[in-house]
Amino acid sequence: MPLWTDAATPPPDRVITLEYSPAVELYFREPVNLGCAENLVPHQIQGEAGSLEQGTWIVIQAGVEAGQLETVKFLAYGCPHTIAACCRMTEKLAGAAVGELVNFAPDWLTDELNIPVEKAGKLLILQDALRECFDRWKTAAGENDGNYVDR
Amino acid sequence: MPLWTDAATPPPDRVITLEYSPAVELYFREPVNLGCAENLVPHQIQGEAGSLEQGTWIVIQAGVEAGQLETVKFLAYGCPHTIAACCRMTEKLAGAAVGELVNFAPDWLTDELNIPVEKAGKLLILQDALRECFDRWKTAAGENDGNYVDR
Amino acid sequence: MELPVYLDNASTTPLDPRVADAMVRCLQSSDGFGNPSTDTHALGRKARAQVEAARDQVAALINAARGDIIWTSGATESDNLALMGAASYRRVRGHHLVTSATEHKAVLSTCQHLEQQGFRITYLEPDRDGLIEPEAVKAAITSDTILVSIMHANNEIGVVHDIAGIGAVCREADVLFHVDAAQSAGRLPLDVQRQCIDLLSVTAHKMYGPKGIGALFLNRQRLGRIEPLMHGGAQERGLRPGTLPTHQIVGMGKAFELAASDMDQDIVRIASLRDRLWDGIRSVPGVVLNGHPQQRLCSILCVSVGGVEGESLMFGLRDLAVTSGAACNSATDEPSYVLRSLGRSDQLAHSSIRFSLGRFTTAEEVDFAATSFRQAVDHLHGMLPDRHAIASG
Amino acid sequence: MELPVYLDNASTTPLDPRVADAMVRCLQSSDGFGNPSTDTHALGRKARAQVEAARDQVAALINAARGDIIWTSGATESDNLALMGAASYRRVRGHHLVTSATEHKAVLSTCQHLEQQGFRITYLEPDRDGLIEPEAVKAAITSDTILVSIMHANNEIGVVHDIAGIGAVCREADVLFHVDAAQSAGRLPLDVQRQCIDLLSVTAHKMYGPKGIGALFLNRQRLGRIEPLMHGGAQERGLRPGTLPTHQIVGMGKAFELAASDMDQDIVRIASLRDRLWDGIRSVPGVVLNGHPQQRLCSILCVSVGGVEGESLMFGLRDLAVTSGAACNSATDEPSYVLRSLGRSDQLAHSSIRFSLGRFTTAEEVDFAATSFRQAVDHLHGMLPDRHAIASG
Ligand SMILES: Cc1ncc(COP(=O)(O)O)c(C=O)c1O
Ligand SMILES: Cc1ncc(COP(=O)(O)O)c(C=O)c1O
Repeated sequence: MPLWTDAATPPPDRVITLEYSPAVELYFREPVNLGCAENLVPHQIQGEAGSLEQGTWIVIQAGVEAGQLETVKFLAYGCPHTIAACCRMTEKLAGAAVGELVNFAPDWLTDELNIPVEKAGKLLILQDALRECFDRWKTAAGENDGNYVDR
Repeated sequence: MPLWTDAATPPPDRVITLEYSPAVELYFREPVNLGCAENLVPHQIQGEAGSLEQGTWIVIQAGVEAGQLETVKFLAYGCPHTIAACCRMTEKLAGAAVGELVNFAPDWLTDELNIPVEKAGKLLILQDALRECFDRWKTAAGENDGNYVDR
Repeated sequence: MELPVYLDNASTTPLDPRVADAMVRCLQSSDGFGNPSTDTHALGRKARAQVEAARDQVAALINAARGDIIWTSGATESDNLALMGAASYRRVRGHHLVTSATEHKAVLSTCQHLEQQGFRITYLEPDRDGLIEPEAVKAAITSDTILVSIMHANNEIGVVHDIAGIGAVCREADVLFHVDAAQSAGRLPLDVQRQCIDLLSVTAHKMYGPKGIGALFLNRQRLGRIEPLMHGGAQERGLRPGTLPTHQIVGMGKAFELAASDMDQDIVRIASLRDRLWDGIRSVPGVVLNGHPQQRLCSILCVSVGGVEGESLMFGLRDLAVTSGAACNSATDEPSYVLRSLGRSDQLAHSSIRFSLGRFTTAEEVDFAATSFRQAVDHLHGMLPDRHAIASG
Repeated sequence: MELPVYLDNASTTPLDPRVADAMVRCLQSSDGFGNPSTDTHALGRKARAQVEAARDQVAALINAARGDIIWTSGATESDNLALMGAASYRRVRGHHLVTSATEHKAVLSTCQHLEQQGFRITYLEPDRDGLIEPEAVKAAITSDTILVSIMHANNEIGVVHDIAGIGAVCREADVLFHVDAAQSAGRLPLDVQRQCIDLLSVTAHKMYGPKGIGALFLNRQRLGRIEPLMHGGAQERGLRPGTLPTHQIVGMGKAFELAASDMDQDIVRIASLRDRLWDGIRSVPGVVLNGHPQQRLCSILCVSVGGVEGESLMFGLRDLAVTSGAACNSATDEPSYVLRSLGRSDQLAHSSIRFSLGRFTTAEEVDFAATSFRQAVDHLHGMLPDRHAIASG
């Protein structure tokens, strides 16, 4: 059983380093925009992605007023990077045009929070939740204002 | 290659312990009856046994007067037990009847000097040297006084 | 109280200061450095005497003869030597081994290696409590079976197997019995004679001794021969070549001596701390205990939490030095395969936390750990999209 | 001056006090005891950092990359892992190994084991000076050869092989080259790149470090894979499972660091003491030097004496801690097979004395040794039945 499978690079011993950037630490300890309503009120949209089994599960809720995201909140089951990403993203989106929900740019988040590349999959789940929000908004509004195209 | 050859007794790691009785130590440091004449004079007999190759080599010389061993001396190449045995034996034989040369009783020597059983072979070389002395004496004297039978 | 609070004694223990003293004395003495295999000068003989005194100390704790103890570099090597050595030598008699799916990797990986060499291995699955019963072992033994290897106490969940019961089954079937006692030595009474153990692996660093030294007990009468793992000098009866590390052996001997004298009181004290910890966290929503509730070590408490993500839980517990199911580290104990074989969901396996207490754990530390745990879980449950998930975990 | 005078540094060395200090600090520190393979809590990470710093220290002395160093329990294990690991993995390419008849038992016995597994071994006989020339290695290599193993410095007679020359031969033939450097590390410059070494075994306790810790250098680029000796956790890239002994590794690292800083002056000082010893005994009747007069370690002086019985010589030298051909101890270095392969008679092999000097040897000790030796030999020659035997020995 030859275990030294790759002569050039040793296999990583583990995936979790428990080394987080100060921003991630802070968001983890004091998450912002936490909490969702049990029942949606008018002008509220919700997106959900992932699951317990997948190891990451995110719910995003936003209040929309005239094409603007007023409040954006979340709940999450996930690793510290996921939680921090939700915090930062919801902060960023508050006040933005609703179309920003589908202008997800993971590089920006990765850089700001120092998220390792192995965690890319978790950001895709966040992206899916945001996209679902947008889709719901489109459906609920029964219109496409022409500014936002579902790409 | 199963190396544990005997389940009951572990193989001895070595044959030399460097543990000697005080008597052996003393004889080794200050051997008695050391030194032989280059050429034998009348009434002197000599016996020799062993060799360098055998790891033990003993020469015994004795002066005999009227069937009595007057002086008994030795030279030896051998281990400390061998040297001590030569010392003790030559001490014991001085003044004894010449026939004592063939009454070699290794048990007595082994007990007195605390010689381990692995060294029995060395004592046999001493016995051979003593026996050769006796044989030479018989031949030289051209007689058998009837008291000593060559067994 | 120093942070992090050390509750990872099943991974490795701090050195007992009395062990450290013995080792330091040996390291600093001007005549303790000789080669113990050299007995033709006093320095070698002095080292040898220390090695043999330590062998007595180790033998005494497990009721073995001194001559049946072989020094190794740790339990990993002992496990390898026991399994490979006995199997290779006994292959003429049979090709089947019995072990459990929850053994340490040192046993499991060695068994996988033996499979590649033509042996057949039965990996017994534990019951929901993590236990392998003697009857299960009995049922697995065939006429081709040469060896059974079952650990005494499991390193992750701390359950304790009925070694005497399994030993009796093996003896009756005339099959060799190996026990990995890395976790139990010093924490449970051991008696190789009464428990019918033929091979026993121990390591010093799980019982307040130094890392890098272990031992294998071999019942010489029953084993006869065994094949060495390594080849070289004739140390340890030709079974384990290499210069003997006197200071390490002295440390291991001292650790075993202390285990003999302190074990009874240690067990009572540590078990009561473990219970105190459990009392402090059992009411936390979603908490489940892993492994049999009674038949377990005094020192290990392994729990999982529904609705909590493992890595976040670990990070929430960063003031505690514990082992987590989320940190599947292939180099040390990897808990998840044990929990999975108990039937735990991936979520629960991932959120498992092994608290392992030791001789130097205090009530204050345990209380701190309980509080940290409650707070961390509450914090994460507060973010959970659906609180029903706490129970469904 | 303490008695016995320790002149057995080739068997094992005293711990350098600076190494002892580093180890004691590690053993007694309240946060040095974590498991180096655990990096999910600070105590594990602190231990890991120490382990990696030591790896750098070892790598630096031999001009290797840190990632090419694997910790083992000593040179015996390193030799076994190198030979068995590389041979098993390369058996598809060939079944022939080349080594010398004067290797340490850790190499010779492993080669014998490989023979039983179907490998063919060429044991090169040294010349009368104890040397194996690169040409002899070249001549022995066939298209079936996968590995050459030649020690750097011989442990009994101290001769030094032309490793760079042999390395070039191996590289040219595209054959792996293993070097047992247990005796030479810290006593001779080593450079795995310049000397074209693919595998190198070292041990700490021959260079003022602790017993029970060693390392294997593996040239990863050239080796690719290698089969482990033991199975278990994924420590050391899966090549060597088992909890890493931090304090031992720290000690070994320190010993290598000291070798790097002190080696040059050590060599000069020790070589001059060795020459002083030789000057003190060379005129003793019957004395012969074993091994090449120039191409040898600074530290070893191995002589035989005609017409002197080995055990009595040893006893006569009981105030010296030396190794003797008379005390063929299968657990440690057994000198006689080396001397016999040099063509010495049994008598001379039996009467050989290996004086091995070290960092802590003094001129006073050397003078005492010379005097003791002269007196002991004189005393025994005085009992010899025929003084002609002194020359014929
Ligand atoms: C049950 C069990 N066996 C074997 C081992 C291996 O011990 P070591 O690291 O001393 O080789 C361990 C600990 O890691 C263990 O918990
Ligand atoms: C040349 C050589 N190789 C290997 C060894 C074995 O070293 P260790 O006892 O550290 O395993 C020794 C010393 O005994 C040696 O001199």
